[in-house]
Amino acid sequence: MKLEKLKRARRRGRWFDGIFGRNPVLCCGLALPFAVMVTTSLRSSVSISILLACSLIPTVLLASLVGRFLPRWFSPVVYTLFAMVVVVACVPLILPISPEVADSLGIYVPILSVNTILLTLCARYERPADRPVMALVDAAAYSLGFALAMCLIAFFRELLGAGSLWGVPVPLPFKAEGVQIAFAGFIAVALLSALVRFLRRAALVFSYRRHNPKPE
Amino acid sequence: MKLNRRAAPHIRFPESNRTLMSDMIILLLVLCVLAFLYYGGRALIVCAVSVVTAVVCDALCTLIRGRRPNPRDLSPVVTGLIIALTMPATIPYYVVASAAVFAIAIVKHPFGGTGQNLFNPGAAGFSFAAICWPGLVFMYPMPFDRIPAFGEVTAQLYQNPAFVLKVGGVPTNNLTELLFGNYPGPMGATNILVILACLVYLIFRRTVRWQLPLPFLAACAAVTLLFPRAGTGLQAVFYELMSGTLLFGAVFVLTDPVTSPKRDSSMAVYGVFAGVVAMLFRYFGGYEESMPFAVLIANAFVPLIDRYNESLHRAIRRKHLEARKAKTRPQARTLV
Amino acid sequence: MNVLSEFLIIALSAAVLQNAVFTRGLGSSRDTLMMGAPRRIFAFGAALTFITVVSAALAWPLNRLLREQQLSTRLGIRYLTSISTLACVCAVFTLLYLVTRAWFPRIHYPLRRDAANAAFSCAVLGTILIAFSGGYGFVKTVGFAFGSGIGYTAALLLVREGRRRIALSDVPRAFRGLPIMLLYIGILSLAIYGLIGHQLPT
Amino acid sequence: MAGFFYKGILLQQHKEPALSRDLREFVNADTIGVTMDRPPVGDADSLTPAEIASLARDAHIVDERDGQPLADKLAACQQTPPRLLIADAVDDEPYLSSQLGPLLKNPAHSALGLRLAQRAAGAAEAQFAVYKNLTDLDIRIPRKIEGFSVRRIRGRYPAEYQASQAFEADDDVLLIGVGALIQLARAVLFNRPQTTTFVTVAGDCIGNPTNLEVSLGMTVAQVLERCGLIEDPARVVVGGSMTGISVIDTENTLVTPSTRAVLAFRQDFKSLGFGCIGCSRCVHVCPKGLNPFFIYRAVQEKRYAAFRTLDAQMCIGCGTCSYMCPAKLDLSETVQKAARSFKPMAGSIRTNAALLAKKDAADYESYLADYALHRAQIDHRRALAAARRADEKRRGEAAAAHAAADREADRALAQALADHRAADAQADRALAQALEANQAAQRAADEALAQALRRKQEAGQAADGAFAQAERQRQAAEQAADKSVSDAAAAAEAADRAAERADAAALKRMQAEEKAADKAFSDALKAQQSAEKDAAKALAKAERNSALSDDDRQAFKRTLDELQAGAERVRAEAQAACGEAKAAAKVSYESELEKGVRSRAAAKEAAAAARQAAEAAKLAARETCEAARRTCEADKAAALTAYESAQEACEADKAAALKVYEAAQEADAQARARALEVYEAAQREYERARQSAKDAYEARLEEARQTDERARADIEAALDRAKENARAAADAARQAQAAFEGRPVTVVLGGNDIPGEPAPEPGAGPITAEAVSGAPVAAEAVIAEPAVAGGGSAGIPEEAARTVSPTDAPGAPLEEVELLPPEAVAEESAPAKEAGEPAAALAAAGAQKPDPMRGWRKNDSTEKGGDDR
Repeated sequence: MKLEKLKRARRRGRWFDGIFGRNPVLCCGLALPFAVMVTTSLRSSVSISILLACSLIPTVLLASLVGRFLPRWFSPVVYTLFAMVVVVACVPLILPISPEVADSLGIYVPILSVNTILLTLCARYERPADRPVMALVDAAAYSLGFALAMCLIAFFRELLGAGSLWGVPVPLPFKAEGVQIAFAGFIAVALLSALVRFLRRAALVFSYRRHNPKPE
Repeated sequence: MKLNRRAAPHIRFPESNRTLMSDMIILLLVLCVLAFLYYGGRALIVCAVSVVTAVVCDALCTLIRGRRPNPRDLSPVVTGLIIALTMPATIPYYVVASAAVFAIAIVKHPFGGTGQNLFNPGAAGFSFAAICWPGLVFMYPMPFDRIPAFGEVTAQLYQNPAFVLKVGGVPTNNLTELLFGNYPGPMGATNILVILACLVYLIFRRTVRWQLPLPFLAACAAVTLLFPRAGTGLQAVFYELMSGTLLFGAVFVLTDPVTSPKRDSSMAVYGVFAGVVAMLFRYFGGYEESMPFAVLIANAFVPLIDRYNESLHRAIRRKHLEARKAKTRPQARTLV
Repeated sequence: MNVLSEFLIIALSAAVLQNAVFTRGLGSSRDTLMMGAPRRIFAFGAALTFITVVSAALAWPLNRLLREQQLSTRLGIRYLTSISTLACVCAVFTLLYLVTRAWFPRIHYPLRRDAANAAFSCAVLGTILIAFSGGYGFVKTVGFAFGSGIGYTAALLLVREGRRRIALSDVPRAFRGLPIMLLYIGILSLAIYGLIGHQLPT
Repeated sequence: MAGFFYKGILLQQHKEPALSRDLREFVNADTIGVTMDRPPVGDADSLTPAEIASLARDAHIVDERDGQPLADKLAACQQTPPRLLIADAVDDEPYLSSQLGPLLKNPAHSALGLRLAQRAAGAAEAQFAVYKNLTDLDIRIPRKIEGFSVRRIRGRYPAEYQASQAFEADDDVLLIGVGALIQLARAVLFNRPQTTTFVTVAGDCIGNPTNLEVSLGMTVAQVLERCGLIEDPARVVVGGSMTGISVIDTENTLVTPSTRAVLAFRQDFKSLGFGCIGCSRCVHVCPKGLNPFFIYRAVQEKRYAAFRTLDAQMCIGCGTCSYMCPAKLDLSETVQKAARSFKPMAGSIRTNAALLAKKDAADYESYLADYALHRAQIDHRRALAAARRADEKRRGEAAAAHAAADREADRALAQALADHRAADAQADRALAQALEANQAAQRAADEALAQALRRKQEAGQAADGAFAQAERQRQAAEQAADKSVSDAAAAAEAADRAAERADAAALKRMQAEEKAADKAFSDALKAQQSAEKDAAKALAKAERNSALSDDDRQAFKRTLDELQAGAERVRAEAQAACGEAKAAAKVSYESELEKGVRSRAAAKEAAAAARQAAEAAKLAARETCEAARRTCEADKAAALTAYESAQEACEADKAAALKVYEAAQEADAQARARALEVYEAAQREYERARQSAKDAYEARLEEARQTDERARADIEAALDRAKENARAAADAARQAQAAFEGRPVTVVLGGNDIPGEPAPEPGAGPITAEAVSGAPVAAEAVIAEPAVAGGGSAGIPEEAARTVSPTDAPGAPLEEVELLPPEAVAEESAPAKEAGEPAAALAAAGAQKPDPMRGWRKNDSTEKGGDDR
């Protein structure tokens, strides 16, 4: 395995690994409360993803712009307040999906302002090592990754638990309501996270074995 | 002659893992036969489904983990039987199967496989089924009435005395009914007398150390005595212990060697803790049957109990070493 | 006397029945769950509990005021209470940070690293918002906040204990690290769900 | 737990066929007749302990219990003779009876041997020890053997260990194997060195298991052939069945003095493919109370950090845990191998934990020092401001004092000047007054003279007039007799009035004079008093003016007294002058009065006379004319005398006045001189006052400067101390960090005991602790900790943000690996001797160059990788 190829792949991959390789929810274990609790229905998880996207990207932009001037310990205060304002402003965005979704989410809409993805990205792009545009790309990639993970989990949980997808009932042989409960959320995230790790390692081993086969 | 090197003790105790597991399986099979007597063929089929699913799933998981499945390892059979015997005879097969899959694939193998899981798969499987399909799991047929093996189950379903206790009433069945399991309840957990016999057998076979189940039952009895729910004193204790799967749990689920602590003193602490939590769950819990949940929570505290016990024993060892050194030290002084 | 008993009951239920981590997954992320040193867990838990309790006590009157004036409906902003609560949390955090930096160096040393994570963890804001949406009185809110803080620290310690034992078992490589911890918490939350019996209002 | 709630297991002993058969010999032919090259011993009982010891040494007897030469053991207890000597025949391992057999077969030799050993060791009493729980025995174990009691050792399998532990505990007990005692007896009786040892040959492959007396050096194969093998053994064991060592090549393994048995077993336990299921049986049976379950797990998962609390090194290798394990795992071997391999690591693990603890403590201290520096800077600023303010205040005071003193001096000078001027003025005034008085007196005298002249003239005239009158009177006397009466009266009155007027005038004049004199006197008095007052004031000021020195004060007082004295003299003279003036005035006044009285008397007489005269006027008119004429002459004469007297008086007056004036002038000159003197003194005083004020000011300024200097020095010193502390703490933290980073933690994999070479100095080569994931390195703390000050935790391990943690090979992609921190921070070190001092950290087996792919390969390496679960 030539190291230079690996380094180049990594540098190029850095733009997209937020989606699958370094998925915020499954690999880095950020924003788990949403992945665990909100993914009981596809509709709510899509709306949460939208809300996150539209609150994460401006906040990270704010961080990369104004981060340098704030003291390091005080910066989260500014970002969370800004994020909260943006989230509250964007709530009408998700109403067309279904009027009562905002109520069904309950506290998980305001919580979006203090989720760990936001804090981590802001901390990283406060004193950006590389160009600020990377901040935007990273934020977009992470919110996309978050959306992907949430929808994946919600797909399974809604299908198994409520036997419906986006509210449309799907005929299933048996229905386990238990999947709608919190613990199934944890287990679903765990299994998917393990799956992702397994796939990533399989990819690594495959590319590694291509160049130096296993000594028989 | 040329020989290969062998490790130090060249003679071994005759018993092996298989025998350890086989004791447990013999007793569970006895309970299966009893269930067959009470509920007819369907009980056996439920047990079979559960066991087969567990074994197959175990083999699959071991293969996935890249190891060769060991045919002599009977622990999935034990898990399957435990899950089946705590269910009512009229349970649909998919419930038992999914419980078994959950138990093996999610609770057992990710934590390290046969000897290294942290939570008791049987208890976890039953809890999963109880939470997902409460309606099906807590409705029991009356023994000796006809239950068709396949197809729609039309038998009349009743509540378990545990439910009666839950809602505050006093169960009506008298003592003999309770002892011989002649009341609606889970397949294997109703026949109290047989279960007690199994407990005695296990203790004398030294498969299970008495420091685990007895403190558990003692704790349950003590809590019941302190806060009786149905009637007073001894009668309340009888009803509490006889109803639901508490006794079955004490004998088969709690005493699983993998998930129980390692020293006698810590086993006693674990038993008492599990007993208290079981009774707390019964009083304040959401479901009538609390034993599997209590076992799971107690399993979470096993590492803690073990660690503190080990440091206690380390302190004792250190004290002994100091004592002996103090004794031998005067002699050393005179020599110098 | 009943105030104290009310406080204790709600605190106990917040710690055990409605545990922030097990029943609602609040405050769970890789860094908080995978903390190693118990001293650091205690410091993090203490900071989190302190901030939750003080900001709950601070935000409750604000919330009562907003509800009486029906400000949120008049101004048309839906989540005004959560904005005010977050402002309270930020204020308490800043106050705590500055006071300890200026006068209490011993307390400030661990806070330098964990205070931001503790203050801006979902558990803090989530707990207070749940208490408000549950319509609790002042004592119940503070009790709920205190109980949930204590429950959160206990949960972290329990998870750490589990982690030490899992370290001694042969976990398949794909599950090592975060996945196995989530499974551990999932099974524990399954057990605690047995205690509650119904899904908690979010 | 050894001794406390003692465990252990009851083993099936299988001793029987070998024990009851009699003791056969399997001796090398050429060792039969060999004797020691020393004279045979005559009488066994007469041997002295030293002889016995030397005999044992010559016979090369080795105690089969522990392989120590018997002579050494006996020599060891020369100083402290043991209370009890135990002949150890405890064979508690199954199949083994190599000590019990010979004891039962020839008790005579063993008893003799024991007696000799007792004498050699000087032990008070001696006994045989035999294991009690031997179930399947055919022969009976006697209660006493030739006087020595046979003590039964109770207990389960590791009975030998328990017994020796119990005996050694009360330190004055010596344990010697029965075989050695028998050899000692033979050496004494037959003068033969030890050439053989007692060996049990047993096991399920042996035809007839028996106790053999084998000569040393025999190979195991020969011994097996001697006893006959029924079938091919799967394993041949030298030593006990529980603690023996399996033989690989029977031809090359020899029988040594400490070989207790040669066993051959048929059945071999093929691994059943079971893992440990945690049945905890091994934990319940371990006699030392260890926890083989955790140790085995820790070794399998390479968690060596857990080892310190599990005390693996305390394992005695009794094999009970492996015996009991249902999964047939080799627990005992794993524990012992791990204990051995852990020994070299223990040092580096503990040192690393200590270094980590030191690093954390140093960081904490440096943080506190920075905090203290921060507070010190604040205090520094505040103190400087305070110092500056204090300094200004002090300077202001000094200046004010200085100005006040100057003002004071000026005022005093002005005062003195004023005094001086006043005094001069006063002197002038006094002089002027005196001049005036003089002039007035002269004028008065002239006036008096003129008056006298006038009176003389008047009198003359009057006399003339009177004469004329008399004349007329005589003429008119008659007429006027009557009138005269009236006139006389009138005249009398007129005279009276005139007299009065004269008197009044005289009185006035006298008063004027007196007043003048008094004024002069009062002026003088006033001058003197004012001078006195001034002097007093000056004195008072002087008194107050504490700045003046004492002698100034005396000088001042002296001048004051002179001043007073001068004033006194002036006053006296003025008084005198006044007195004279008054006297003169009085004299003149009296003369006036006399005159007046006389004139009035005269007038009155005249009147009377007139009246008389009236009568007698007529009569006397004439006489009167005569009289008048006489009187007129008298008068004239009187007037003349009066006039002369007046002239003299006037002269006297003038002279007096002149004298007074001169006196006054004299006084004036003196006063002026004195005033000048006083003024000079005042000026000198002024000069000195100013000078002293200036000096005082200078002194205070200097003093203010010094105190300010000292204050600033202290403040600077405090700040410097704080800076120094902060710098020292920061250095200490950096050094601790470097020490912790640089420390190579090496792990020995597998059992080979590479002799420990010195630990490579810090910073050399990458850390090779690939396997030890949990133990030494709190990588978790390093990875999860981004920049010091809070901010979001870098959940996503970003290459840039993470410091290279010791377990990292440079550049290896190490994703999401959480390493457990080391167990509790360095508690008290494990007491066991072996793992005591931090052993030299062994270089790991594979200390090859840092392979860039190391981290890579580690992830998919087949053997269990070290990363965390």
